[in-house]
Amino acid sequence: MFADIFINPWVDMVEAPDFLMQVLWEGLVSGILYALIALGFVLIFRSSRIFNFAQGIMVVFAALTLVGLFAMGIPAWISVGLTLVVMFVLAVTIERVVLRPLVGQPDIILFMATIGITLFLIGFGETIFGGENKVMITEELGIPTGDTVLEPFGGLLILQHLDITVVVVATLLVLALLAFLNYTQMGRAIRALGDDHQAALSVGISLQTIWVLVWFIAGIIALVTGIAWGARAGVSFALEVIAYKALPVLMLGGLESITGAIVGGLMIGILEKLFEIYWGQPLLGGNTETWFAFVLALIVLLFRPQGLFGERIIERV
Amino acid sequence: MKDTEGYVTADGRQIGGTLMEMKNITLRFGGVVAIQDISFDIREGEVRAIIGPNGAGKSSMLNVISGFYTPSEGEVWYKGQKRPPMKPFEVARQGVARTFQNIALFEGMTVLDNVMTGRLTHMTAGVASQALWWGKARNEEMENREKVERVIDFLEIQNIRKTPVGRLPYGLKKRVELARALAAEPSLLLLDEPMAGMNVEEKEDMSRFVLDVNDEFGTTICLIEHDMGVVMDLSDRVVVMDYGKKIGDGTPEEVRNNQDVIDAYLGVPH
Amino acid sequence: MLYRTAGQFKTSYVADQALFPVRQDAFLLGILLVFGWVIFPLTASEFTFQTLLIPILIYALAAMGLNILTGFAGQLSLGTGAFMGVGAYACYKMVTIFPELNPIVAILLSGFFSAGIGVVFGIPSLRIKGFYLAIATLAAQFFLVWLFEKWAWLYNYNASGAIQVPNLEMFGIFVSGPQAASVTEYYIVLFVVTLLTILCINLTRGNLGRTWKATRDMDIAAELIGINLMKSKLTAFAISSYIVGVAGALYVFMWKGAAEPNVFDIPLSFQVLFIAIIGGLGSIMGNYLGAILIVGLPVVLNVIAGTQVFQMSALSAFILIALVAAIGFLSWVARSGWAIGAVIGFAVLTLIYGYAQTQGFRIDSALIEHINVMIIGGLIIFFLIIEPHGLNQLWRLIREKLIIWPFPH
Amino acid sequence: AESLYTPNLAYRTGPFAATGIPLMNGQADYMTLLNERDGGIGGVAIDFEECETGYSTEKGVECYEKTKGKAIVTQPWSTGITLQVLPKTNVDEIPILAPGYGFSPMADGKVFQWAFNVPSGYWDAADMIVQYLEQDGSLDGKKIAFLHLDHPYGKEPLPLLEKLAAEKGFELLPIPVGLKEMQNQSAQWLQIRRERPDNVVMWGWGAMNAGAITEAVKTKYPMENFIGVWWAGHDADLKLVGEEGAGYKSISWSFPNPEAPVMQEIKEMVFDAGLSQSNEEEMQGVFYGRGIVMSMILAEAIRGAQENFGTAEIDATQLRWGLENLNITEERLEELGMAGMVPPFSTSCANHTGHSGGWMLEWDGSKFVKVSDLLTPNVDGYSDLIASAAADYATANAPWAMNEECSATN
Amino acid sequence: MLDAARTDETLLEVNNIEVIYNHVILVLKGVSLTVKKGGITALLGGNGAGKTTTLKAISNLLHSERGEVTKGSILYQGERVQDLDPAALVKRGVIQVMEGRHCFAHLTVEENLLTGAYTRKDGKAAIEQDLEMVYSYFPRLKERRKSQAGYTSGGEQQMTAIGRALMSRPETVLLDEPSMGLAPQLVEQIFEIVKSVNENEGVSFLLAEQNTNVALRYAHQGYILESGRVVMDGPAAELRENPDVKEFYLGMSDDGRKSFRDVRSYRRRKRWLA
Ligand SMILES: Nc1ncnc2c1ncn2[C@@H]1O[C@H](COP(=O)(O)OP(=O)(O)OP(=O)(O)O)[C@@H](O)[C@H]1O
Ligand SMILES: Nc1ncnc2c1ncn2[C@@H]1O[C@H](COP(=O)(O)OP(=O)(O)OP(=O)(O)O)[C@@H](O)[C@H]1O
Ligand SMILES: [Mg+2]
Ligand SMILES: [Mg+2]
Repeated sequence: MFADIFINPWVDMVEAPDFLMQVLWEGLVSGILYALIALGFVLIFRSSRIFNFAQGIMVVFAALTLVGLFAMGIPAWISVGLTLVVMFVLAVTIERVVLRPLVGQPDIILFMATIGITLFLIGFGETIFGGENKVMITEELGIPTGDTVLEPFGGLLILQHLDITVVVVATLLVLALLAFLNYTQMGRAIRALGDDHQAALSVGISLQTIWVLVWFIAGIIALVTGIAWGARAGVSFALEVIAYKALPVLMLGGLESITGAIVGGLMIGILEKLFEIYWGQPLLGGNTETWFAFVLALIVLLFRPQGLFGERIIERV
Repeated sequence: MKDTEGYVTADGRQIGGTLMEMKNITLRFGGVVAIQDISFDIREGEVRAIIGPNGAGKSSMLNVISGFYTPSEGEVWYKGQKRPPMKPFEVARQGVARTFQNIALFEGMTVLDNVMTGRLTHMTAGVASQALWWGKARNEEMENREKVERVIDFLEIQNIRKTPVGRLPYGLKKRVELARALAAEPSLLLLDEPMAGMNVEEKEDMSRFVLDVNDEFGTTICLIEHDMGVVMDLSDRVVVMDYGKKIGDGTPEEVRNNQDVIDAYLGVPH
Repeated sequence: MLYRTAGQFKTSYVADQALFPVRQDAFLLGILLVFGWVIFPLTASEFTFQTLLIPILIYALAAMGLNILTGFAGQLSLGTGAFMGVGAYACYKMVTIFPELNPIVAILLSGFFSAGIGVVFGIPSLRIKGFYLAIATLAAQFFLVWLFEKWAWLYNYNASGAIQVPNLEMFGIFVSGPQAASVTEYYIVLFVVTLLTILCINLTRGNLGRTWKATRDMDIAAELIGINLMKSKLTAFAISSYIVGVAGALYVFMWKGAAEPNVFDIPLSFQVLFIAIIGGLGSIMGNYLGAILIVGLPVVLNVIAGTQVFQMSALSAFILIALVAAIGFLSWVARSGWAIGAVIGFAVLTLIYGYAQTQGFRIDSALIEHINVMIIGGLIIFFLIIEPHGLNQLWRLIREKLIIWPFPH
Repeated sequence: AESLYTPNLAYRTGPFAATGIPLMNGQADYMTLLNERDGGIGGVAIDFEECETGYSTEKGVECYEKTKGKAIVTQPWSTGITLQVLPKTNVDEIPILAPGYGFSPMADGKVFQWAFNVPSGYWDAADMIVQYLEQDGSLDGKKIAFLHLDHPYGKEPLPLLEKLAAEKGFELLPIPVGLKEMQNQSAQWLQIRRERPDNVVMWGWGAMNAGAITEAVKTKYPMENFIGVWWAGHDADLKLVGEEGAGYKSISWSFPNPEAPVMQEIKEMVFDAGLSQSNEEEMQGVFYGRGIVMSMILAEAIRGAQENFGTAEIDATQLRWGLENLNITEERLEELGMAGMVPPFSTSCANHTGHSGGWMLEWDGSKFVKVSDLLTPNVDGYSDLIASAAADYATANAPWAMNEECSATN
Repeated sequence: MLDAARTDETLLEVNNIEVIYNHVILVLKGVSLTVKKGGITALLGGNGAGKTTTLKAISNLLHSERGEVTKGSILYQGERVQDLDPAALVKRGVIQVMEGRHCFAHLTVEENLLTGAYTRKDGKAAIEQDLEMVYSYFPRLKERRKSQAGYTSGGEQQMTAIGRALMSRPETVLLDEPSMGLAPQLVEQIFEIVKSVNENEGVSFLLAEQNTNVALRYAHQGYILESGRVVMDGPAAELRENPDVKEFYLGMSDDGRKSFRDVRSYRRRKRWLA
């Protein structure tokens, strides 16, 4: 028993380094994918303290819109453009119908409202697009498919071109967001808004504009995420559950932090894969990925209640 | 250095021995030194004021006394004993009650419930008794309710008893906060700017409350206030802080004429 | 003037602490109790028992448990489903290990297991707050459901991995399992729910309730006035999980009859959270209102969708009256043009749909379901906007208005 | 009644809708055909109403309660819902028709007098898959991974597979896929890569299948060693990977035959008349065809009952007789214009499954083709298992009404 | 005192407004007032009189507290502004400093100040210059510029909030209780700053204050609010001399100021309205 827990896994890792590398790579890619969803959350949370549960369904919605438009015979890139328009309209609608009347309400109420949005979008999306699984238009968008096979240590390491693309795109997206938040007037306003709605209003920061903007950016991120996930597993409403995976990522990284989303995503992606492969499957009957991330996040939070990169919780009287 | 005898105030009240003593307190937050090597004592029955410019560390000092901050260095002596590191709620249970600079009432509860929370430390009924609303829980509730009603009466907030505090104007909230602290029947009452945001008339009322508490219940009071009129009139002794250091300590008269204090805080002799 | 409080003076604290200081409230409650204990059981059909009465009570109970934790003590929990699961599995194990155990006792005991687990997962709340705390409850949620799946002992090594409620007797009557009559199950549920509701009301209006509320409203201040936060939070976790666990046991034993692990997964937690929030955080009665809305509405919508609206003139008249009432009510209470518009829009759509039905138009069940989901999502938003503090607050507002009626202020 | 009410607890929404829709369409279209062409069965129209469950057990039970008053049959459409309504139907006396799913021991008609999982159950499927694998030589010492949904459905065949593993000497490696991990199976496939099993057998549903198939392609697992149960043989899932999926197999008790006369009739009288929710592509697929077979089984049972009892308006008990006395022969299939779409089978009072057997289908890159002769399960090998599991169930649910008149032989 | 700075041009006009919170709580029962361009107008009154509510009604911040203006009108430079959103109002030059130091806790002091310039389009240099100006008014802020505002003391937060408002180069500032919780020196200093901004930059102020004494010394015009109604108004100098004001707001009786210790009986507040 002792050996199974503390020794054998390490031996396994050393004995098959190519396999370990594959595990790490898969972990990295899933981590990036989790982080992508988490990014959308973070942005919205930052600007409004809204814990946007609808991010997951926005991913599905964006991907379905894209595929649906393409199926109507519209060229791929024009479909992307039109999807962005749809996401913008969605942002405006959400701001107008849901957020504006709820300004200043407690966090949990807004959280609940986003669950309402989620349900609405599920019903609405299924009405329009139907429940069938759809194929993401990967090739039409010029996203490389196929793979590169490396042979480190005489073993086998398969790198999907799609995954490499995702990693690159995600990195660029994060850098852009970081620059936007920290070095622009708008970015500062977004952060201010997160601290105190009333005060932000009083200095002339327009909630409406910023919220629409932020939700639109979250929509763009959702589209990127949707393409990435859809290319791997097809596009259907079942994708919605991956939103849950973003929650521990967020908490681990810190709800307000872009860097946190990425670091948290990578940590969780890689560690949960390692745990599942080397401990979970042999010892616990597998499928530990359903909870590992949450427990990991919980343990980290016990030491840093605001997550790794979250804003320190200011407690004063 | 301890004279347990106490002293007699200008208006003839007898002040007792040392109730609380702060010895060489230093408090740091990362690089910021909020309090630097401050010592002073609070005697039984007196009204002790802490004054000083904004950011001097007054509230921090109050937080040290009530256990919210643990001093980086120094000791706190209470009722003749050195206080070990303890949680704020344990400090409160030793008879230290307080109000807050930025009102900290329980916004979702009514005034009555808020004041009742002040009596929590005096109530001990078990969960079962409470769930059945029978026996000890019920009796306790009634007894304490009566005490609370007396405080409510004293502070003249009867008519808003059942109002949720979220709806109250600022001044009344301050009064409710005082009521909550009083309900605990503390031996030491800490007031952080109890009269901020009030007009003269209301300050007069509040002053009366403070003095009456001190008179009637013999409660020791330590207060922070920026209104010099109030401080000079109400307090028996005053500590003056500036940039975390103590720059003066003494009767209002002495402090008023202390050149350091004038330079740092008062501006012109008052 | 209907709701006059004038002339009802309190002369003692005891009277003032009474549960229903206003006579009209006590009267209303009496009516509700008569309906619950006598009229419904006598008149309800099997379908009503199984899809409305029993689930509404059980969900209301679960929401009440959650409300203790989230609404009163301010600790957000997204793990209700799993704690219900703990109650259900505990009850299942108890009745299979001790077949002689009285089912009601077993149900009431099973809550203690979830209370224990609840406290364990509540410990992080001492350090972790707000949404971050949700992670602790989510960890419980996912871990426990995984455990229900993996730990075969829990489901007695059934091939299907599901727990199946055996037929249990009490005084010669089947009270659970397929042989039990719905009305028996209903009475048991009603009994347990009534009992726990009374206990909850007492707890929340007393000392513990104040401790919780203080912790919720401002934990730092609470600690500084002498509240032991650890005790306050952990009792909230324990009592909340107890109630939730009992609700879970009822859920499986008195309603579903069987359950597989993923029944207790996060959608259930959300369902209960909806009820608690729509009903009103920090209220007891709200849970019932919320359950009626969230559980009852889809059923009613489905029934309406399946009936030929215009052939049933009574129903269409009812819709019209409800429409007028709703508009009048909203303009009176909420003064929100937005809300009134939404109601009119909804009613118009219903009427169009009804008309279309008479013309032979039938939409398929999937579309109805999609629309239902949309409507429920929309309603959640709608109610949050009308009154973020829930149906209970809405009711209070109506009361306040009734008290001053016919004067506007 | 002017119609026979045979509600279907369908799911066209939720995470499993993708696989549910073609099946529901097939079922509904066949009944529509009967109504349009023959005015129903025996002169009474069939009211094939759908009650939407979204694959949620809770909604399923609600649907059951809502429909059970008038219904002569209930079609619960998910193993979870089946398990839940199974004890209720025994009290309410309504037959459950669960073609190709549900609880395998339901084959024991003596115990489960109201439940039918015709024409083949999950244990049949597992047995046939093992038989097929054996065709290439003994399984002794081989390793077979069992990739399954971590859900009652996915665990259904485990008892039988374990038994077969012991008998035939292969190593069984169960690999669960969580409901939330359906689309993210890289850990499972890494495990498969590490363990290098000779075969992977999949019990997947909904989004899990597409996830597994794409992941298998990605990790370059040899497709020809990958076999799914009949619910894991959906054309749309394979179209995701197209050519790269060639070689993937799925056992099936049905086979689409777009040329069959019945298909032509549906096309003309239902689809072209705008009475169908399906589309041309879907109608070519395995699942749509299977839906048609399912409705055919129900229709045949109704017809049999009508003839036996001499009344067109049969009730639930009479339908149970019909379901217990199905006899679908080659000739009958020919008459129905459905030759080759399902193997012939018959049921009896004691045998509620029929154990029709099935074919191994293989994805050739664009569609499924038959690659085996008719395989028939070796039911004798596990009739004990069926009987004991059924008996356990009855004990656990005592008092449990049984059909004592049946002799226990299958 | 400063009557010279007064003009007769009306900048802001509030006509008979009524405000209801939460659909039922009537707080303002018909308040009217005018703010003259270039003047300092004080809004006085006890706790809960409705000062904050009046200011929020003007700056349109009531909405998020579930309050609404149900009657009356608010005109800024002759235009109805009730239906504008707060941001639009800031663009027109009306900015509010809220009661209770609403700072952005996680932003540094300097970032807080910079958010004040959010609506400005006149370039970095000008903003930089104004930042220096604010620092020259409040040197303490310069020392703490890099700390997160949440960790600064109450007084520092108050200065940050006022400085932030000035950063928007406003035309009119609505100041809610600027003196609350400030050291006496600082109170004078802040009013001096108000005065100099008013005189040098021509900014008009509407300030709600409890500290009647100071307020009336610096204001040109005053309004006294009680229970949601204006009970008295007039030039500040006149109000200062009014015996009622003297007694109830300035704490002076005929024989001068009394010690707080000597007020042996509770004052019964005189009600202008029953
Ligand atoms: N938790 C904390 N973390 C970091 N710095 C702190 C913290 N608490 C207080 N400080 C700093 O300590 C100093 C003293 O603060 P304190 O609140 O005690 O001042 P004060 O004397 O009460 O001032 P005021 O009269 O304005 O309320 C301030 O500079 C403040 O920024
Ligand atoms: N959000 C709210 N909901 C309900 N009532 C409110 C709300 N805000 C204020 N009130 C009520 O409105 C009245 C006026 O409050 P307001 O804050 O405007 O007074 P004020 O004159 O600014 O007092 P103070 O000097 O204490 O700040 C008070 O009686 C208060 O109870
Ligand atoms: Mg302070
Ligand atoms: Mg105010």
